[in-house]
Amino acid sequence: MFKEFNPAEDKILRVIDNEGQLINKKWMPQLADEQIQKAYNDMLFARVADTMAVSYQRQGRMFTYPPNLGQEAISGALGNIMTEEDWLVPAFRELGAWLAKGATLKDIFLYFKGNEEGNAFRNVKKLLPMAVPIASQLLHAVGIGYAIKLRNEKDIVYTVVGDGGTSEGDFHEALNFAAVWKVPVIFVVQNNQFAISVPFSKQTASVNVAVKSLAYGMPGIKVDGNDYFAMYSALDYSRNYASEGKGPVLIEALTYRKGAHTTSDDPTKYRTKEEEDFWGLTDPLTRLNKFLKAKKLITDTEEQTLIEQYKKEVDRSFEEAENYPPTVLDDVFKYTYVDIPEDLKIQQMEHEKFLKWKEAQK
Amino acid sequence: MFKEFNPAEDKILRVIDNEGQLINKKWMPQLADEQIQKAYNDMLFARVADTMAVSYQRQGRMFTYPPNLGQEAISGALGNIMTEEDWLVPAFRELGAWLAKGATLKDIFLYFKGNEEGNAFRNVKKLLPMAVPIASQLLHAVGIGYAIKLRNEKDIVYTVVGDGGTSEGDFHEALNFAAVWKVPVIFVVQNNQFAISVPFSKQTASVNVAVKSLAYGMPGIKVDGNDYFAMYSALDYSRNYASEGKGPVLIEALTYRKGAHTTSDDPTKYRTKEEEDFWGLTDPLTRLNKFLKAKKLITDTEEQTLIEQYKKEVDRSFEEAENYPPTVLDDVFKYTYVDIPEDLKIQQMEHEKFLKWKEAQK
Amino acid sequence: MNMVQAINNALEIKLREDPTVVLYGEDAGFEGGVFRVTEGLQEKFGEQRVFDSPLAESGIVGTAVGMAIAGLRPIVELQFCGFVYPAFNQIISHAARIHNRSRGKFKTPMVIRFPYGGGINALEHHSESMEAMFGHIPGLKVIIPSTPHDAKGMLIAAIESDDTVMFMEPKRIYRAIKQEVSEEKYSIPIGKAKVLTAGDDITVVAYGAMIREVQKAMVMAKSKNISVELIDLRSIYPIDKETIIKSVQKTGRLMIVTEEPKSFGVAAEITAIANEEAFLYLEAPVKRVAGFDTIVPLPATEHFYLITPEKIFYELEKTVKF
Amino acid sequence: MNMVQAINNALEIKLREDPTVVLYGEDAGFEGGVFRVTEGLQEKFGEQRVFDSPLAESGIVGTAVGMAIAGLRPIVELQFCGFVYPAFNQIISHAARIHNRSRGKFKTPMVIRFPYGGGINALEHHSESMEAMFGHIPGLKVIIPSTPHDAKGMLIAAIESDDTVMFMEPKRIYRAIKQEVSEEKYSIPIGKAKVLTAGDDITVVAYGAMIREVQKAMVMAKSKNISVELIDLRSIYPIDKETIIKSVQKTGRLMIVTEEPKSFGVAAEITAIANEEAFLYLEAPVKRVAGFDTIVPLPATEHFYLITPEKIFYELEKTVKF
Ligand SMILES: Cc1ncc(C[n+]2csc(CCOP(=O)(O)OP(=O)(O)O)c2C)c(N)n1
Ligand SMILES: Cc1ncc(C[n+]2csc(CCOP(=O)(O)OP(=O)(O)O)c2C)c(N)n1
Ligand SMILES: [Mg+2]
Ligand SMILES: [Mg+2]
Repeated sequence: MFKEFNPAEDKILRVIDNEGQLINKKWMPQLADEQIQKAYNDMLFARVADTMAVSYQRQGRMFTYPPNLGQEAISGALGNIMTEEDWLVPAFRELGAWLAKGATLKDIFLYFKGNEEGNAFRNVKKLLPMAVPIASQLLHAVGIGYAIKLRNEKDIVYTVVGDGGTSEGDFHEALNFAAVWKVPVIFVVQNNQFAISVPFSKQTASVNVAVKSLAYGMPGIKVDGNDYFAMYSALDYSRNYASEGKGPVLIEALTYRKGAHTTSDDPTKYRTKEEEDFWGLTDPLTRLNKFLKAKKLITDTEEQTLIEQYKKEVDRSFEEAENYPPTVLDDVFKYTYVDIPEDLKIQQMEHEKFLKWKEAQK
Repeated sequence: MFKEFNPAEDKILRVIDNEGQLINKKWMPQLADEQIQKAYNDMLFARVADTMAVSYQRQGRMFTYPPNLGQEAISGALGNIMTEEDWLVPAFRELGAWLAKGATLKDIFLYFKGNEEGNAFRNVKKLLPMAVPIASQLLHAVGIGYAIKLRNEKDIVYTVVGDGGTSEGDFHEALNFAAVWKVPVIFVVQNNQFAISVPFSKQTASVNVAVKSLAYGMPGIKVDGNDYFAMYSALDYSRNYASEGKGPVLIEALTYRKGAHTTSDDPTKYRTKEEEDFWGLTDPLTRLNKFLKAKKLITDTEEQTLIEQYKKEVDRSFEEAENYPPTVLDDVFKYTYVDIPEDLKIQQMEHEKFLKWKEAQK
Repeated sequence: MNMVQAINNALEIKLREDPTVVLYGEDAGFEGGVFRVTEGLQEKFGEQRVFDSPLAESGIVGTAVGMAIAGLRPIVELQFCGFVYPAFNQIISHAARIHNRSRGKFKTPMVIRFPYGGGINALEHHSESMEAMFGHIPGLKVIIPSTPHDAKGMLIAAIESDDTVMFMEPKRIYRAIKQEVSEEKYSIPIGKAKVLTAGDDITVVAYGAMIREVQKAMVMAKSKNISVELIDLRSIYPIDKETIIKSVQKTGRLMIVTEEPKSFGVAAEITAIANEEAFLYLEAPVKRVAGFDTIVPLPATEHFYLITPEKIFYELEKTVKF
Repeated sequence: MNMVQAINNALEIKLREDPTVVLYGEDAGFEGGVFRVTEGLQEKFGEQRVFDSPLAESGIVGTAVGMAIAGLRPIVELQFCGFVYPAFNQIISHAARIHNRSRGKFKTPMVIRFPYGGGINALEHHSESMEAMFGHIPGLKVIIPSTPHDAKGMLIAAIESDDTVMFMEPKRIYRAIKQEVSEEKYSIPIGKAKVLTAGDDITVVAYGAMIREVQKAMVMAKSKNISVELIDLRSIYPIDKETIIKSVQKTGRLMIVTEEPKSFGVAAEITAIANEEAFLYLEAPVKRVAGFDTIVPLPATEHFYLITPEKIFYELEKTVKF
């Protein structure tokens, strides 16, 4: 696969076209109808949740939130590839992947409501909290990969970063360390064309992201990230490659951030309607929907029913997050250290004294 | 040239072989005999100075010094390519290049005798002081390139880094910025096979350094760095490319650090005699000497005379450095800021008071 | 003008009058920055002088060092104080040192601007106050305005400075304070604190967004007949010892209000200065009102961390009564 | 043993008894490090557990964070204090925060070792003392030994700590002090200072290579009948307030000797602590004897910068006479 889609020639792996028609039989993954349906449903759920998250935020019930609209196929495929034993090391725009790894929507909402407890994902073992400093998480994935290799385990580490993130020094160091150490890490770059307002063309002069793999002596492949099957196929192939001890892989998932960077951003300032329309045609859900319809695996009414059901589920999760008990002073102090310094305890006690005084003033 | 020596196929540009025989006519630069002789003499001078520097250090007359033995062709070629208007942004192992840019041996020795005044290279305009934090200087070269472009000037920026330096995040950021901004910067990687004790194979898994250029969409070429003509040819071609406004170039100069990393290092700990012997055959001076001899442009006696003359010159420069006036307290304070804060002046005054007190105790 | 407008105005003035000034950073060009501080400047001065950079902080600062060496006066924007860390090596090892290393041959007249501080319901890493770290680095100057007027004058001074200046912007008050600000060029010298209110019982030193909080606390203090002398520090380094000491000699008491983590912070430095230079005048221990030595919490919990006027008043009263 | 040997011994003990311990850094594997601190360990424990890394400090620390999350106890070596800066983002944003960010689900039991300090005739960036910056970062512990014995016990405690520990090695005394050091395993708790010499007239707090310089000054002081209580701080954060305060309450005078730049340093923090907790006991201003706020000069000029016993004595006498 890696030879066939040589990134230096800017080849791209695509399996279905914008109309959902199969255009590359060779790389069509062998999936049962139910698997495809499930994938579609997961993606649909993520989209519903994402859209509702944006509107909760608009209603002032949540703080800044980074929309995932248009990028669902990537995490959809990731979700179907990862096992419970695999690690996921995410950035901050990975709603679908978090859900696929088992994170609850309640936790995700809780986090974006400003409570760090939501970032613990306590019910999921090998899921890291979201990392905000761009590209820095990639090195953690490599370190985890090293631990896996040292212990002769079979897990794979999946880690995700944006196109903007490829410019950071940590991207370079992570890929280089991974290749030198030959660790089982799959780097997925969500190339959604923008880093906030900065377009890919101002981010790098390379023909694509995948070609950057050559700098590290690891395979790289550019994939249509809005094509569920292409993503699945690339991830599946890469996973096998990595689990044979051959080392890391770089996957560039070409996609488009249809929404704003975050809810505080206004993309109309820096991109045109034409551009948005062009990418609109590649929408991952529409394409998979067309594919399923052609195979008579879904109808519009079924989809509507699903959406209604998901909306209720999302609302329920949001309510759970809203009803979560408020934080207490101890939450500030409890986790800065495992072994809490005396002085920090005193800072907390003194603040408690102040809070009592304040209470007494009323 | 860049197409012919595709780094992804690990091609290498070489013009003369180890016996000094021309093996690639096409890329043999058109140089007059005197130019070649001058280049040889420059390289010879650098070698004499370098060898003597090591022995001054051994005699305890200088602090740590990083030997250049075996890497003379790279700076020799650089020296003949750079004009007075070009910038040189060096690392710390660039004796030949400093000299070529016009730095005095006295200044260089002064620096390695622990006096920062030597690092100012006051008599040379566009030469930066040596930079110790690995790879960090590459970004300065890019910034200078930006200034040149903004002002529509014609200068070229040459910057040098080691193979170890290619692992740093700053290497990545520098090449990426340079290519996005299309600035006239020529990056020369002195791949001398080692970063202190760490061999190139543990530094990166890529086939070579030059291929890393593909990650940035800039041309890259691997060159026999112990072959003066190949280096000259590559630099000359790259300079023309950059000066046409086409952007940066990455040149990998394959060489071997024949000496120790610095005078505090003992390379026998981490490399074999066989390896040293193998690379010994590629010595840049020997090769050029054989070439010149075949053309009857030099004899052993002439060379001996030159060496004796150079030794005297080096000794003179070293004496100059030794006779340089000792530093004073003011040297500590004078340059930390352009506009010196009051408090710093007070720190200096108070220390002067202490020194007086100390004097009085005697 | 609010502070965003005042900074924009300062940038515009310098871009207009000095062709060596360039301005860049992530999203700082076309879009005008995530806080819109640089809005409209690319339109006015072109893509060559006001532009977006790739997403790499070390790259941003490192290239600025090069530009400065080559005779430009770069102003770079880093998106948040929590994203300055990737650039630390370039800041400490080069921006702060090229002048020293080259013995005055090269200098680095550059400004590193970034918003800092809490109180805006932000994500992790978006609320940090790391001025003490920069103050500790030989070769850097570090300044923080507390009003639109000061922001403009101090930024102009920073751009004109031949040393590297860290210009930290208290984003919490980016738009909170409006003031008459002259459209003319003026500058406020680096290194001078300002006595905002004269008083007798205690000196309070603060800066940035904390000034406003102290002023609120002063209303409470007034009702208890406590007379506060408020000093806006403005410059973290060089630090205006004279103004602080003079005030402490008068009031005999000192409190410092900062939003940074308490230990090893600016407040400790000011305490040490008071101790060294006004020891015999001190009638009570110098009080540090600062952030906890913890990570700044996310919005749901941040109210515990933020320094409130009540907290300031509470400590003020205790110190005055000591 | 000298300090190099003691550290090597501590590493060997932990590598032997705990299979989750791994050790790496630039030249730290095959060669045994530029100071030979890790010499012989790769031979004993194999290339999987003791190894060289590519030349990239952020990569070294960032991968260690990942290893720690996955259950290892990585020890990483950075080559000099001046080369820690490229790793600042990973140290501050992750090593110090993963436990907090994941609310205790993941922790980062890792040690970041590096030599620091001046006095060895080194190149630029090889003589820095940046402990105050690390002390200011919530989530980090920062310790510095002053003897081979302490180095061993403190390093073992650091490796066993579930928090990230910055273990700073005063390279100037790597080989200068020899001591009987037990081959057995022992550990010295993080956060505890040690009274090295009891005395009455003044308390001196120091650490690392400065201890030896203070001890030399104490010989001069003795001849003038000045009795010094010397405290080896050992832990920059957490800082042992109790030991300092108790001593100051007894002596009434305090001097701090550090080789870092003076402003915003450890000495300021200790001054602030003394001021807050022993105000009524202080009979003289707390004295900071520290480096200048300049870049550490190269060898030909460094003698002006280095803190000498004479300088310590000079300030000591003045403070006692105040
Ligand atoms: C080190 C760092 N610098 C800057 C930021 C601010 N920031 C947040 S998201 C973002 C753009 C990221 O772009 P990309 O990597 O393409 O990811 P995307 O947002 O498109 O998913 C920036 C600059 C940050 N979070 N971390
Ligand atoms: C950021 C940084 N890390 C570590 C060092 C210590 N150090 C000095 S030279 C060197 C090896 C450099 O290797 P390379 O880049 O190949 O250059 P060479 O010495 O071979 O010329 C190292 C690790 C440094 N100077 N800067
Ligand atoms: Mg993006
Ligand atoms: Mg090398």
